[in-house]
Amino acid sequence: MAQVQLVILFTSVALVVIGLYSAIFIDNIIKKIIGISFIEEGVNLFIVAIGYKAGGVVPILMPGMDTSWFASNAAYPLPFGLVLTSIVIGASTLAVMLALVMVLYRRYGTLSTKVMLADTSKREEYDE
Amino acid sequence: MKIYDQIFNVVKQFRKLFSPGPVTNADVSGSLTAEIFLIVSLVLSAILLRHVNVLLAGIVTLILAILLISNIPLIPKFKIEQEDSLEKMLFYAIVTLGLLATFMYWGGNLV
Amino acid sequence: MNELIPLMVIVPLMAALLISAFSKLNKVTKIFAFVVAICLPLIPLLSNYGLHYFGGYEPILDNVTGMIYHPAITYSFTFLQQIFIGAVGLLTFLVIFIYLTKYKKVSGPYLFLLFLGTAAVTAMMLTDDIFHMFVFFEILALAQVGIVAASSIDYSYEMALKYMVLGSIGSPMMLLGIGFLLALTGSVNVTDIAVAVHNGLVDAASPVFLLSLALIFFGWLYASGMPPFHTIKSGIYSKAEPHGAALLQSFTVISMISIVLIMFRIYASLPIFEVLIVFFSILAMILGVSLALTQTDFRRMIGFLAVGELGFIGLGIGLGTNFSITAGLFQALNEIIITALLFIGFGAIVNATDEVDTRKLGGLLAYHPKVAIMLLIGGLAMAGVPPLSGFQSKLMLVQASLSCGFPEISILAIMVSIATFVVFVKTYYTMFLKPKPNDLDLEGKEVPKAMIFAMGVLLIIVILLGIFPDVVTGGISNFVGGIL
Amino acid sequence: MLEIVLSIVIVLSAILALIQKDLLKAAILTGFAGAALALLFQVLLAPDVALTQAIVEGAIVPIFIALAVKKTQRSDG
Repeated sequence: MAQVQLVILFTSVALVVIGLYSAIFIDNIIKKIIGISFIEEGVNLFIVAIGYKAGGVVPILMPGMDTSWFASNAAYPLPFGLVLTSIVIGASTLAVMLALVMVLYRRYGTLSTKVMLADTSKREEYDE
Repeated sequence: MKIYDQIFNVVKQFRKLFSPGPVTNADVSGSLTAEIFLIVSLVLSAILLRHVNVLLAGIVTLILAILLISNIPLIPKFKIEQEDSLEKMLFYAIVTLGLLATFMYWGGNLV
Repeated sequence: MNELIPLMVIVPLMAALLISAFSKLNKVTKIFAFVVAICLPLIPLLSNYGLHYFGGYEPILDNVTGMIYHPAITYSFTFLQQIFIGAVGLLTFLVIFIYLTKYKKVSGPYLFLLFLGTAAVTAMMLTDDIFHMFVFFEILALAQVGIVAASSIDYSYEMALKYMVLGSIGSPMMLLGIGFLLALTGSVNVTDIAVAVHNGLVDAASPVFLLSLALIFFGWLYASGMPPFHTIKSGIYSKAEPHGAALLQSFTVISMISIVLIMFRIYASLPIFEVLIVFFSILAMILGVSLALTQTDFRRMIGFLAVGELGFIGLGIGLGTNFSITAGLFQALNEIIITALLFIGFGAIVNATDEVDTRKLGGLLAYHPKVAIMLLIGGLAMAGVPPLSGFQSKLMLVQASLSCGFPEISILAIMVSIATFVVFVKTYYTMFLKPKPNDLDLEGKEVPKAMIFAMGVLLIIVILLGIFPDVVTGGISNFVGGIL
Repeated sequence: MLEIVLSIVIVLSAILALIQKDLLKAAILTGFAGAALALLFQVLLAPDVALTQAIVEGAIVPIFIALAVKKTQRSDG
């Protein structure tokens, strides 16, 4: 029933809030990236919940199904298609971020954001 | 004489802004221009509030002008808040997101 | 010839994939990249205006409600798309030309990223489908990060990672806003959503609709580098190779106007929308220019100036009349070309001196007079000096804000122009006119010929647009009349 | 009922992943959250999304994170 969508809504809000919290307050860069990926998961969950229909069926037209019955009972498939793309994009973004972290770790020897991603504009000038 | 001393102190504080390295006269004049530009443009954009309420615009403009002028040099403070560290960027981004969402959800119809 | 419309995206995309697959063959890659780069500005010029439905699914008329639905991803190609895609295509051609002549051994992945970015902005400009735009927006972000990380400048990896982390907050928020719109209307086609909003099927005053505006707006701020993202945007410009930065800023401008036009079509009935855009544009102008005044690294300075100029585009769109939106879009076209000219010109100086700090430079006028003169004209165009193209668009913006009843905005725009002029003159003086420092060694270092050629081409466009602005503004005005 | 259990599992494992001192455990807990999310998608009538989610977020992403942890350092600090 509508209770399902309410539960999903709370879950996705919780995931987004966890992500935003970790973006500000967590110092370790790998954990920060894990936390930020939860934002994307929460958003995906919300979009899937849009297409959900209480008491409906999976939106695949099986042989032998009545078309008009199917049209009024199947879940709305458009959001599902969007989320498929979005999951893959999120994973590739995460992979690129982790690759950059691996390169930067070799230079700094630490995973702390305060050291690794601090202000660089002062450091690069007027040596030599 | 007092305002002259104040401006002189401002120029002294710019040295920290450009350290390490020398401070050239072009840089100092640029920073002074930025200082004046910042004050004038912020006060000028506060006048835009007159489309909401004339009295409010007058009060806000006066308070903003007094605050900004009594707090010079502004540019060093401004620059520290807008440096390249990820912490500050993330902080301001999320604060903006929170303000934007809160304002739009409850106050989007007021304008 | 409407078959050419999808080719505008497919050609650079296929070229990107083929180049990265066959990057071992150096000579073949070079010739292939050059041929594709020539094709990029030509395809939009040859194509006819029209619509393209992917898969051939034509719009469906619903007999019960009398409304038209668009089941296919739709590309619409009009005069506006033509000039902007043409401009980006030309810029891509020049950048790839500079890159191919600069290095003997070309890197396949770098060319892949350049073509991928071009394909992504082209699709964002053409598409009429808000989720399709989001997908290409994410691809564009990945391409931008790649271009920054591929440069050999110090601390470019740090800047790329910062941009990615901020982006992975900005773009899910935009996706959430798109999700709200999808929940309200059941469609991701912008035309369908706009029709639903205008016909009252969606309650325009409902908090969910307003929240979707807030979230998509936040994504737009990230895409365009308005505050609070102005530091990171200027940072990635300064950490990319100069020709890469010239392309990056054009990507930013195009993604900015394509998202804002979609937002305008959906949310124009809300008064708060225009207030938000004007507020953030004024903030971008003030912060961008005042920070540019205090920079000593001239690449960073141009980066902040580019962000400040974006405020003018936003201002034109935020005022909301036909004339002001035309002015804003014309300013966007000018900014793409002028900022690219400045990035390439200052990049030539970096090439010739290996130095980015203005305090260590001086007396370059005697060594590189051609670059100096072209940079001077470019800087004057950006500041808005007649008869160059920046003057025409800024004059239109000032007139538009005066006729809307906002004289303060006109004064502010003129002040920002003057401050831009100050920034430019200060940097120009310290780099070209002041006596040469003793420890600066300039002997035997030449500016690449390809960079001078690229600057010359861009300069001709700047002067032509300044003298004949009607060529562009008439067509843009017709387009704007269509969406108002 | 199932969706409530799954929601609690997702949120708990997300929070636990972020308070771990050992980054490898954090990676495994991320995979746990992803897999639970995949099951939740199945409950929400989206089997195709659930399949993709189970492969990408349940398997590939934790492996990426574990690889990154192996190349850098395992403890948080």
